Parts: sequence; C-alpha cells; structure tokens
Amino acid sequence: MADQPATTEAEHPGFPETEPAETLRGYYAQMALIRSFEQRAAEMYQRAKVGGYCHLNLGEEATVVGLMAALAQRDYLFTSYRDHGYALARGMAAGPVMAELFGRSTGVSSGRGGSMHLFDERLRMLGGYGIVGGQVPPATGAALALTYRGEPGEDAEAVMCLLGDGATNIGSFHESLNLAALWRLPIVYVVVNNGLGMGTPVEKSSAEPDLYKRGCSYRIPGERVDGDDVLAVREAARAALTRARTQRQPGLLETVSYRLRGHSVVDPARYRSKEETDRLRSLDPVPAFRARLVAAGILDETTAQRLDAQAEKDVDDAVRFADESPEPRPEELFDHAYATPVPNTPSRLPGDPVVEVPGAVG
Amino acid sequence: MADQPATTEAEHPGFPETEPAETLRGYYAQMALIRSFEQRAAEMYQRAKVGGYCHLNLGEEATVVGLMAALAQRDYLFTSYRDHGYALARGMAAGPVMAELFGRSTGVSSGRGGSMHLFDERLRMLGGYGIVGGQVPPATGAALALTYRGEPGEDAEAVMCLLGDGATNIGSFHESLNLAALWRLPIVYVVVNNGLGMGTPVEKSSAEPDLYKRGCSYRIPGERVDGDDVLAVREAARAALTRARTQRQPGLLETVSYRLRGHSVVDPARYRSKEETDRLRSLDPVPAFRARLVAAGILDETTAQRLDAQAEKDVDDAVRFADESPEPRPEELFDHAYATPVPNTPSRLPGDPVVEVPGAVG
Amino acid sequence: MAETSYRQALHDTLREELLRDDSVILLGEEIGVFEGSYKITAGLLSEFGPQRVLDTPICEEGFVGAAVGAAMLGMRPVVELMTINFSLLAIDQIVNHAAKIHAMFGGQVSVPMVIRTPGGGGQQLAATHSQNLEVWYAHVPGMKVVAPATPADARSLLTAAIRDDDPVLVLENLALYNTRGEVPEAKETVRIGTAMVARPGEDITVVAYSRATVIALDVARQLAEQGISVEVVDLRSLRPLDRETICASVRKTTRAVVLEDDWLTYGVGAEVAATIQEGAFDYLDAPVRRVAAAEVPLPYAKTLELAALPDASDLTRVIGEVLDATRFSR
Amino acid sequence: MAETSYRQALHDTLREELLRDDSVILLGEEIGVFEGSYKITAGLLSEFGPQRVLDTPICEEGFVGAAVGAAMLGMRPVVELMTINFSLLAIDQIVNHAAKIHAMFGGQVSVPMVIRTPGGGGQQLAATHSQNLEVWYAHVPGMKVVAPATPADARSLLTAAIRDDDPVLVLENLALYNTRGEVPEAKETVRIGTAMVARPGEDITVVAYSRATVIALDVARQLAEQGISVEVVDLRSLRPLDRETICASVRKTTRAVVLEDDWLTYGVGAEVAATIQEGAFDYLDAPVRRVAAAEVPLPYAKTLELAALPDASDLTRVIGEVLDATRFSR
Ligand SMILES: Cc1ncc(C[n+]2csc(CCOP(=O)(O)OP(=O)(O)O)c2C)c(N)n1
Ligand SMILES: Cc1ncc(C[n+]2csc(CCOP(=O)(O)OP(=O)(O)O)c2C)c(N)n1
Ligand SMILES: [Mg+2]
Ligand SMILES: [Mg+2]
Repeated sequence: MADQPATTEAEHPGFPETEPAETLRGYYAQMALIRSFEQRAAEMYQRAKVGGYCHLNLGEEATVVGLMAALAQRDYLFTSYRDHGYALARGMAAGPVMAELFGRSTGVSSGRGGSMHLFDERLRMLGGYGIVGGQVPPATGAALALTYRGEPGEDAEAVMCLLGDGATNIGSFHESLNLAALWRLPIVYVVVNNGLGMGTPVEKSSAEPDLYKRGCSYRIPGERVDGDDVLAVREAARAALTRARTQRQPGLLETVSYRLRGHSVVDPARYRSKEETDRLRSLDPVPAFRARLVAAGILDETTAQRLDAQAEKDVDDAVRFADESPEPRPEELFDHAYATPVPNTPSRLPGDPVVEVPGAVG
Repeated sequence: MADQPATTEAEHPGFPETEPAETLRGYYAQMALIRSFEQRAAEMYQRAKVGGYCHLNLGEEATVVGLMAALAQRDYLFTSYRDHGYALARGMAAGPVMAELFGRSTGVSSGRGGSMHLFDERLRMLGGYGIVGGQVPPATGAALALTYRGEPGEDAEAVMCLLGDGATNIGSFHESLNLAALWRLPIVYVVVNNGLGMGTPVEKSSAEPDLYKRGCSYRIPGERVDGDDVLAVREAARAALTRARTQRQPGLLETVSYRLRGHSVVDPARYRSKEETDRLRSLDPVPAFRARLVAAGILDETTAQRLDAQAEKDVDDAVRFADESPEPRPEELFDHAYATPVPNTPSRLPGDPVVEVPGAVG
Repeated sequence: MAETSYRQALHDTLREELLRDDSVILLGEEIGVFEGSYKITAGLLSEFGPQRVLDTPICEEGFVGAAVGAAMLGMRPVVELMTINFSLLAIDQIVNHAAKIHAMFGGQVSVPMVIRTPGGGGQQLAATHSQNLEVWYAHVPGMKVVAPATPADARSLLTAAIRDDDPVLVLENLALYNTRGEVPEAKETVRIGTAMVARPGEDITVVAYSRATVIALDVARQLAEQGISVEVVDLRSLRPLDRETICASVRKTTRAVVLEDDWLTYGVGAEVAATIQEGAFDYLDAPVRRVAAAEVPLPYAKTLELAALPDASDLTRVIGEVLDATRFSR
Repeated sequence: MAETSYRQALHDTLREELLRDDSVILLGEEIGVFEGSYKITAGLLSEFGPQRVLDTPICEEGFVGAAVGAAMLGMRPVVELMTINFSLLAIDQIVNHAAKIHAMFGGQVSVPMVIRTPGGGGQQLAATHSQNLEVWYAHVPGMKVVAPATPADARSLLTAAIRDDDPVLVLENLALYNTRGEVPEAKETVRIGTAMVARPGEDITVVAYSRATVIALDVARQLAEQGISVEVVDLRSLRPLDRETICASVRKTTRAVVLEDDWLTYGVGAEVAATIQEGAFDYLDAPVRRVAAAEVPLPYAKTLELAALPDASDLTRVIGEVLDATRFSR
C-alpha cells in the first residue's frame, strides 16, 4: 500500500492542502482492501468455507478507515462482531484474518473465535464481541486501567469503543457512559450508525434518534459526522481522542453511513425496497472516494486500477493462506480453557466417565 | 382522617385559594400517620418483631403524600422497597401493612413479602420491589397493557413508577424509558431523589446529577420539584399524569427531599456529619407542614395534637393487629408457589426423598 | 395428522393463539418486519398488526420486564429471545421478577408470560452464542421450563405454555427448526410437568430432551437392528421434572444413560442421574452414565466444535459400555 | 494460629493483597465510604484511597464489565457484589465475557478478576434476596467457583483467587460472616479445585460446602456421641469439582448424604450424587440422599423460612434414615 511514489502535491481540489496525497491513496488502498475482503468473505461463506455468523463492513469502509487512521498504535480498540474491516485497518494481515473466518489454527484468534471475535493483543485490538453492547463495559474498564498507567497528556493512551446504532438502547451503554463520565476515563465511544440494527431503522429503536445527543445523560459531549467521509471521520475521532487523552474527557462520536447489504451474509434484506437499495448503492463510499481522488488528480485511473488489483491479490493470498492452514486438532480442545491450571479441571470428552473407578465395574 | 369539620376557608396565607382546608388537613394527617408508622416500624425492628431489611420514608412524607394525592384510583403504582408510606397513602390499612412487616398471614402480601414487598391488587399498588430498578421494566409493561384497554383521554388509566436517585444509573432505567417513549406509554417515572443511595451522594453516582434531565436521551420531558412541598409535588405529578393520560406522553419527575435517617433501620449513617444531620432535621417536612398549616390558620394546635394522637393511635392499633395475627403455618409453605398447578410440582421439605420408592430400600 | 416442521408447528401455534385470545401479544427483537431471526413469526406482523406483534429495540432486560408487567395486568405476552445466550441480559427480570411475583406477593397476581428461545451449539456460532443454559432456569421455583423435541410437542407444549398462568420458558433448539414430524390435527394437550416414553424398550433407558431426544431415537433405531432394545424417555418438561416416569423406566431396564447437550458438570443430566440412583437404586445394574458436552467455552473451528459436542456415536459407545459392564449378551 | 472471624479473615486478605500487589483494586457498591454492606472492606478506602477502592454507582453489569476490561489490561480487580442475587444483573459480563475471553480469543489475554459475593437465606430477606445460585456459575467452563466454609479457608481461597489468572467467583455467606475459627499465621495455600475431608469418619459421608459444612460438622460432633462416625467432605471448590476426594470418602464409608442450601432440583447436590453413584457404585449401600431447600420462592415470614431451609435436624434425620436403610447398628 505504501508503494506509491511519495508525492506531496501542494493542492488538490476538494482536499485540504495539508493532506499528503500518499496518505489519501493509502486510505483508498485500505478501503479497497476491506471492500475486496468483505466480498470474498461473503463468497467464502456461500461456499461453506466460513461458518457461523458473518457480518460485513460493506458501506462502512470510509468510517472504518477514518477511525483507524485517528487511533494511535498505543491506543486500544474494542468493536462489535462487525469487525473485519477494523482488524485489517488496524494492521492485522488479511491472511490470518481470513484464516480465523475459516476456523484455522493460524487465525488471529487461533480459530477459536471466528468472524465475530477477531483479536490481536499486540495490535491492541482487544476483540470483536458478539453480544450486542457487550464490549462497552470492558472497553470502559480498559480505560480505567489506563488511568493507573500514566498521566493525561498528548501522549497518553486512550480507548476507542465501537458500537452499532441499535446497541445504544441496551442498558450497558447507559451504565458504561455514566461510569466513564464519573471516573473521567480516556475513552471515545463511537456509534457506527449504519441506519439499521438488523431490520430495524434507528427511529424505531431509539427514542432520541440523534444518537450523538445521548451523551446528555452523562454530560458527555457528542458529535455527529458523515461516515462516508474518511477525513471528516478521522478529524472528529482525533479531536475526541485528544480530549480523552489530555483531559480524560470521554466522548461520544456518531458516524453516519449505510449498510450496503443485509445484516449478515445470510440476510437478503427483503425489508428494504429496491429503490432504497439502489439509492444506497449510489452513495457507496468506496467508488465515491475513488472518484474524488481521481477528480483531484491524486489518483489516475491506472494507479487506481493497480490499487484495486493489489487489494484483490492480497485477498487471493489471504484465501490461499487460510485454505492451506491446518484446522485445529481435536486434541487441542482444552488448550486455552484456563489461564491458571488447577487440579481437577475437566478435560473429558463427551461420554467419558466422570471419574476413574478403581477396579472393575459391575 | 376525614373527621374534621368541612370548612372551606376563602383564603389562607401561603396556600392557594382553591385548596380546601380539609384537604390540607388530610394531607397533614397522612404525613403524621406515615411518620408515626415509620418510627414504630423502626422500634419494632429493634425489638425483633420485624426482620430482614426495613427502609423508611422518614423525611419523604411530603413527597409520598403529594404523589399519592395526584394518583387516581384507576392508576397503577409500582415502587421500590422503600414503600411503607406509599402503601398507607394509597389506602392500605396500617394494620395489614404492619402485619406484613411482622410476617403474619394477615399481611398485605400474606407475610410472603415483608417490608420491601407490599402489594394490594385491589388498590392497584402493584408492589414494592427489592432489586434496585427492578420495578421499572414491569411498570413500563403495565403501561403497555393499558394501551390495549382504552383510548387516551382525561379518564384514561396511567402508571406511576417510583425509583430512587441511585436507581437512575442502572441499565433497566435506560431501556425502559426508551421503550416508554418509543411506544408512547401512559407512564410517569418519579425519581425520589433523597440525596443518597445508601451512603453515596447523587453527584458521586450520576454524571448528570440533575436527574430530571435524564429524559433527554428519549425526548422525555423532565421536571424537578421540591419534595418537601406536598402541593408542589401533587401539582407536578398531576400535570405529568395528565400528559400521560391524554397524550400518552411519558414523563420524568424528580422530587428532591432528604432521607432523615440511615439507608435502612440498621444503618447508623456514620458517613453523614452531625452538622449535616442537624441541618436535615431542621428541614423536616412534617413539622414544617404542620407549622405552615398552623400559621395559615388551617390547623390550630389542639386539632394538630389530635391528628398527631390519632396517628399514634392508628399505629398502636396496627401493632396490636399485627401482633395478634397468626404466623403462616409451615403447611402453607407451598401455597402460591404456582398459579397453574401441574403434575410433579415439587412440594417436598428439606430431607424428604425425591421419589417414592416402591417396596423397601436396602 | 399432517407432517410439518418444528418451525412451522411453532408458527402455527402462535398464530392460533393470537386468533384465539386477544390478550396474547408477541414481543421481541426483529420478530415483525424482519420476520424473526429464525422466521418463526413470519407473516404474523402483517396478519395481526403492530399492536399484537411488537418489534422491540435491543434491550432484553427492558422488554422481558415489560412483558412481566403486561402479564401482571392480564395480557399474555409471548416473548422471543433470539437465543438463550441473550437471556442472560434479561435474567434478573425472569428469575427475580417473573418467577417471584406470584408467590412473593401472596398470590395476588400471576405472571402468565412465555419466553420462547432457542438453545444449542453446533452452528459454529462460537462460545457466547452456543450455550445450553436451560438448567439454570430449570433450577428456579416459580418458573416452568419445557423443551419439546418434536413438532407435535412443540405445538402442544407451546400451547400449554401460553395458556398457563405462570411464566414458562419454552426451550427451542437451532438444530431442530427444520426437523419434521406428524402433528395431530386436534390439539393434543401435553401437560407441562410430564415426561414421555418416546420409544419403549427393555434393555437400557436413555433419558434425553430437545435435540438429544432426536439423536437418542436414531441411536435406538440403529441398536434395535443389533438386537438391543433401548427405551427412550423424553423429559419434555425440565421443571417440573417427571421423576416417576424416569425411574419407572429404569426400574424396568435396570440401566440408564443420559444424553444432554449442555456441559456435564451441574447439567440437567446430573439431576437425572441423582434421581435415578435414588428412585431405582435397587434395580440399577450399573452406574448411570452421562453423555454431555465437553467443558470448554465452545470454539468456533468445526473440528473443535465437533469434538466438544455429544453425538450419536458417543451415545452408542456409552450404551455399549454400560451393557458390557453388566454382562449383557447381545 | 490466631482466632478470627470469617469477616475479618476476608478483610485481612484484601488488605494484604492490596499491600502486596499494586494491580489489585477493589470495586463495588458502597465498599468505600459506607465500608461495605457487610463491612468486609471497612477502613480500606481510608488506607488505600479512592484509586484503589472504588465506590461504584448501582450498575452491576457496568462495573463488573469494567472489571473485566481492567483485568484484560493487567489489573487484578476484586469486585464485591452485595449479594449473589444482584449478580443476575451482571451475569452477561460474568458468563458471556469474563468466562469466555481467554479461550475465545485463543488465549491471548487472561481475565484475572475476582467476584466476591455472599449467598444465603435465613435472614428474612424474602424471595429475591435469599437465593443460592452458585450452581449456575459452577456450571460454566472458563470460570472457577470457590465457597469457603471457615475463616482459614476464606483467607486462603480468597488469596488464591486474587492470584489466579482466571475469573474466580468467591462465594461467601451471610450466615458465616460472624463465625470464628483459627487462621494460620503463615498463608496456607489451598489449591482451587481441591476438596477436603473436614472431619474423618467411618460410617457415612456428608458432602457439603459453605454454611452447610459448618452445620454438617456440628451434626457430626453430636452423632459422634451416639457412636456414629460421620466423615464430612467440604467441597471448598465448586468448579473445578474434586470428584476424587468425594468418591474416595464414599468408597470407604459406603453411605452418603449431601447437605446444601440451594434448591434441590438441579442443585449442587445433584452433581455430587451423580458423581458418587458413578464413582462409588459398587461401594454404595444405599442411595445418596440430598438435604436441600424446599423449592419455593423463599417467603419472608420466619415460620415459612424455617420450614423451607435445611437445618441440622433435617440432616440428622436423613443420616438416620440412610443408616437404618443399610441396617447400621449403633
Ligand atoms: C444482547 C444481544 N441481543 C441480540 C443480539 C442479536 N443481534 C446481533 S446483531 C443485532 C443488531 C445490532 O444492530 P447495531 O447495533 O445497529 O449494529 P450493526 O449490526 O448495524 O452493526 C442483533 C439484534 C445479540 N447479538 N446480542
Ligand atoms: C440491583 C441491586 N443492586 C444493589 C442493591 C442494594 N441496594 C439496596 S437499596 C440501594 C440504594 C438505592 O438508592 P436509591 O435508588 O437512591 O434509593 P433510596 O434507597 O435512596 O430510596 C442499594 C445499592 C439492590 N437491592 N439491587
Ligand atoms: Mg446498525
Ligand atoms: Mg436515594
């Protein structure tokens, strides 16, 4: 992705002067990678290479890349189950991510977690979580832990906690934001508002559908940003992270984008009209960003195609890597069951006797 | 309590013209009854007549009476475990309430519930609840049920759901208010802010300590009222109930008062300074209201003393009733275990064999 | 008699009860416009309207609790929880409220509500989405818990649950929705609290419920060909538990195995085994054995998932071991 | 050896661990200014300050979940839940998060947190405040559950729990806080996962844990005077469960009774009985009997509460029945 010649154009129509062209191309490359990855994940699901639930970031690429651009390496990330894009943009290699979807030993969670539970301790991506809202209290606690490590300041660590629009209605959201505000924790909650929780539109699930306003119950400042605009997302997230770092002021950021497909791979989204689907397609942030870059002279068509091709190739390689990786062996079933081994921990397989009986039976 | 001569003074300094003196005396009589009842409950607890937890409304009498004056007979009430005063002001006789505290068969919940769980189906007092915030979702559901019974209007039924200041921080508060607003339910949530949840002041538990503002996340209008002012409480509650009845607009009302003693009978409240305790005593709403009535010429000292004495006598009678009432017999243990009897329902006592074994054993 | 799927049987029952009784309402996430995560409620929103079929936000504690309150006022809410794993978010309302209100207030009101929810692993849904936690609810007085294994029982037990005045948890199973079976035209009433001999046999008793019953019946059919006569007892109701039917079977066969999808330790089978050893002690020729899930957070990878979950071959093997231990000659 | 109370032993342990390890923090409702509902944390806020001893708002799911996240980053949070009844509000964070995170993410992080919480009825706290729900947690892989019966074990098991890298639920008991016993000066380490023969005997085994162990020991002392020798096995750890120690005892005594405070059906005793009948089948002279709580939402009234909860006389009676059934001659 960094194989572009390092140009620093003075000015590109529609982009701030300060924005290096290389950075912008890098964002596009990331968006293209996520797009390819997600399309392939859907295909692999149809081909039964991927099992369980599989939720895609299609339509949320600008949000994903913008947020991850704002997040420093020293920061921690918690997401929902809709996590592939974040994993990639956070720096996980596509191969081990795809391998996790395939349930292989080389997967980022050793095949234990699958699509919904990507994790990389080294990259401080502390997990995708399948229980709606489940990540919110632990993310808050991670921010609490940070307060024992260092003082507020520009270089301080912070936590970013992602959640969906639907997740703002669950109790743990309320409880966590209250704790974060009371304890003044360095955390930014980002509501990725993609308009729907499964088939339910925001207005049907949230009595205050302007979700960024829901910090009001905790005196947490909120902001809404266009989730299709990668730079706007990045700037808003950076600003919120800075307040979190320097003032330990928790923040609530709402990004507005659209889910291009069904809730998960298996959902045909029949509850959405063809017109609506067409309208959403026309707003697709990936071609839109590509076109903007081309129009601004930051990308030419050849380079754009090369980036697209590179993304495809990276995903091809990822699929190959996943496919060639070994499945965990049944003997490994009890690995990682506990962190501290103690006597009498169960490790029997279905049907095994529960105790060794001395002598013969009967 | 209605044995005062029915006078309708045209004007009393400090009270609205429209307010019948008899009504005001009635409120005082109720406050005096609650006061006596609670003091006696504490005494009975010390004498081990009452067991378990016992939370008193001391200091909240004006709030209790004001709220119950606003609530129509056709309305439903849900409260927390701090429920004695509400039970009395809702119309339960002091005897069966005391009997419940004593754990007697004649108790309002047949001795099954105790102090925290007063209930009277006929009076539409649908329970005190011991789990903090636990009553909030059921109260919301009761309001949902009302929407199947009739149309909005002045005569419509509504639900009042009480909760403490500390309870606003629990998830079910958030979830319930959101549902009430989305579904437009006829319910008024009343936060009885007595300044503390056990030993924790509001500012330490709620990042938005102006609790009435916490409806903002659901577009629910909030109001704060002086909980020491029975008429102000009543008016605010009436207005909120009217909006609930006529527009199905849920409301959030915060009453501000002070807990005169510890959290429960056994709490010496050492976390509060003597100065603070003295200050709170000086604000005591019961003598304050008495003095106001006397000053306004609504009560003379003799009548006031008579009302106080009547309250004492009612509580004496209640204690006697409770004391003379039978304890539930062990054979009644499984009464009320289930509403619909089905085969094999367990009804064995500790140590009973789990099955009848045919023939001899061994 | 008509053949239908478990899914269809549940759907038809909901529809019939909605038609029969105005106080029946459905609540849950995505049960309306989305037609249900597992499509049990397909078509019901358009037939009965948003007053009777309520899509809720994601707030299990809130809407289950709302069902409790509505039930106290005489409605008969049937709540769908997408899977039993999410019931943990509502468990305070289920256990501390729904299951307590009738008794704790001296019988003044009842809480006639139903919670429908599927359990089950084996779909590669990983550790948080594959649990079988029914034993928790079955432990709690004040509730009832049923676990139908067939379309016919799905229909009759759901009907009984809706008409029952107590809170009833109806345990469905992801792996059963597509299974098919005969459902009698006339509504047969299965009483909550009764188990059933799903297949009579002489040599050994297998006790099971929900998906495990289906497996047990398969294994019984196969072993019959080898001359082994397996009696299958389908619990159907986990609370109340029909101890008599279990023990009567074992007193006859003298041997017992429990098949269950939940974790072994403190699982449903523990109670079954404890009951049998007490109620059929003098008849038992060998210890009651349990075939249950391995005790790990269920991994996503298919190989590990398969290793962790009990299946027909595990049951067959353990039946063989018990028969051998008692010198049964085929 | 010094004599101290169960409460004091817990308090002292928390203090020692706070002193020993900076990453230990305490969280819970009213543990600081109020000094704890049951005063276990008295004085710790003033000694260690609000950074180490955090008073939380009333939001069990929120602060237990916060402890999970803090533990993932290397802290060792010790959470107090006022009673196990309120753990229902946090159970999603305990079971779906704390108990899953290590395994589900392939062992990349651990969740070294402790949940301290008392169970127990008998204080007239009525149905929602008197439950013994430990069996739920003991059913869940990924967690550990210990239940000390004595001040010495309270000290050593809480120490072990805090130093353990997995989430551990430490079950305390309202009725035990004031009990007293010897606590060794040097920290004895009891390994989580091991039971103990609390009193050796020959004629019958009583298996118990927490408060029930104390009752069992009393009964054993009384029966000794009548020439009956009771062996008491104190489980101490409910997960892992030390099946070997239980079975070894019963293989010796040939008779067993379980005493437990929870509800009978699907309670802890069910697993114990199921284990014994499997692990000591050929040694057992009579069925394992269980003495447990009556299955009702516990009523407030003292008469009913007494009738519902198991006590020493129930245990004594059942021991007698088992001895009689096996023609034991005194
Ligand atoms: C507690 C809980 N309830 C229900 C579900 C099922 N579920 C999974 S995703 C989802 C919708 C979430 O919507 P939103 O928060 O907007 O996130 P999105 O899927 O749009 O990213 C639901 C209801 C769950 N996983 N957890
Ligand atoms: C879920 C839950 N957590 C904790 C408790 C213990 N508890 C009982 S009352 C109380 C304080 C509640 O304070 P508030 O809501 O202000 O009501 P108040 O007692 O002041 O009327 C607490 C923490 C409980 N009963 N339920
Ligand atoms: Mg969404
Ligand atoms: Mg308060």
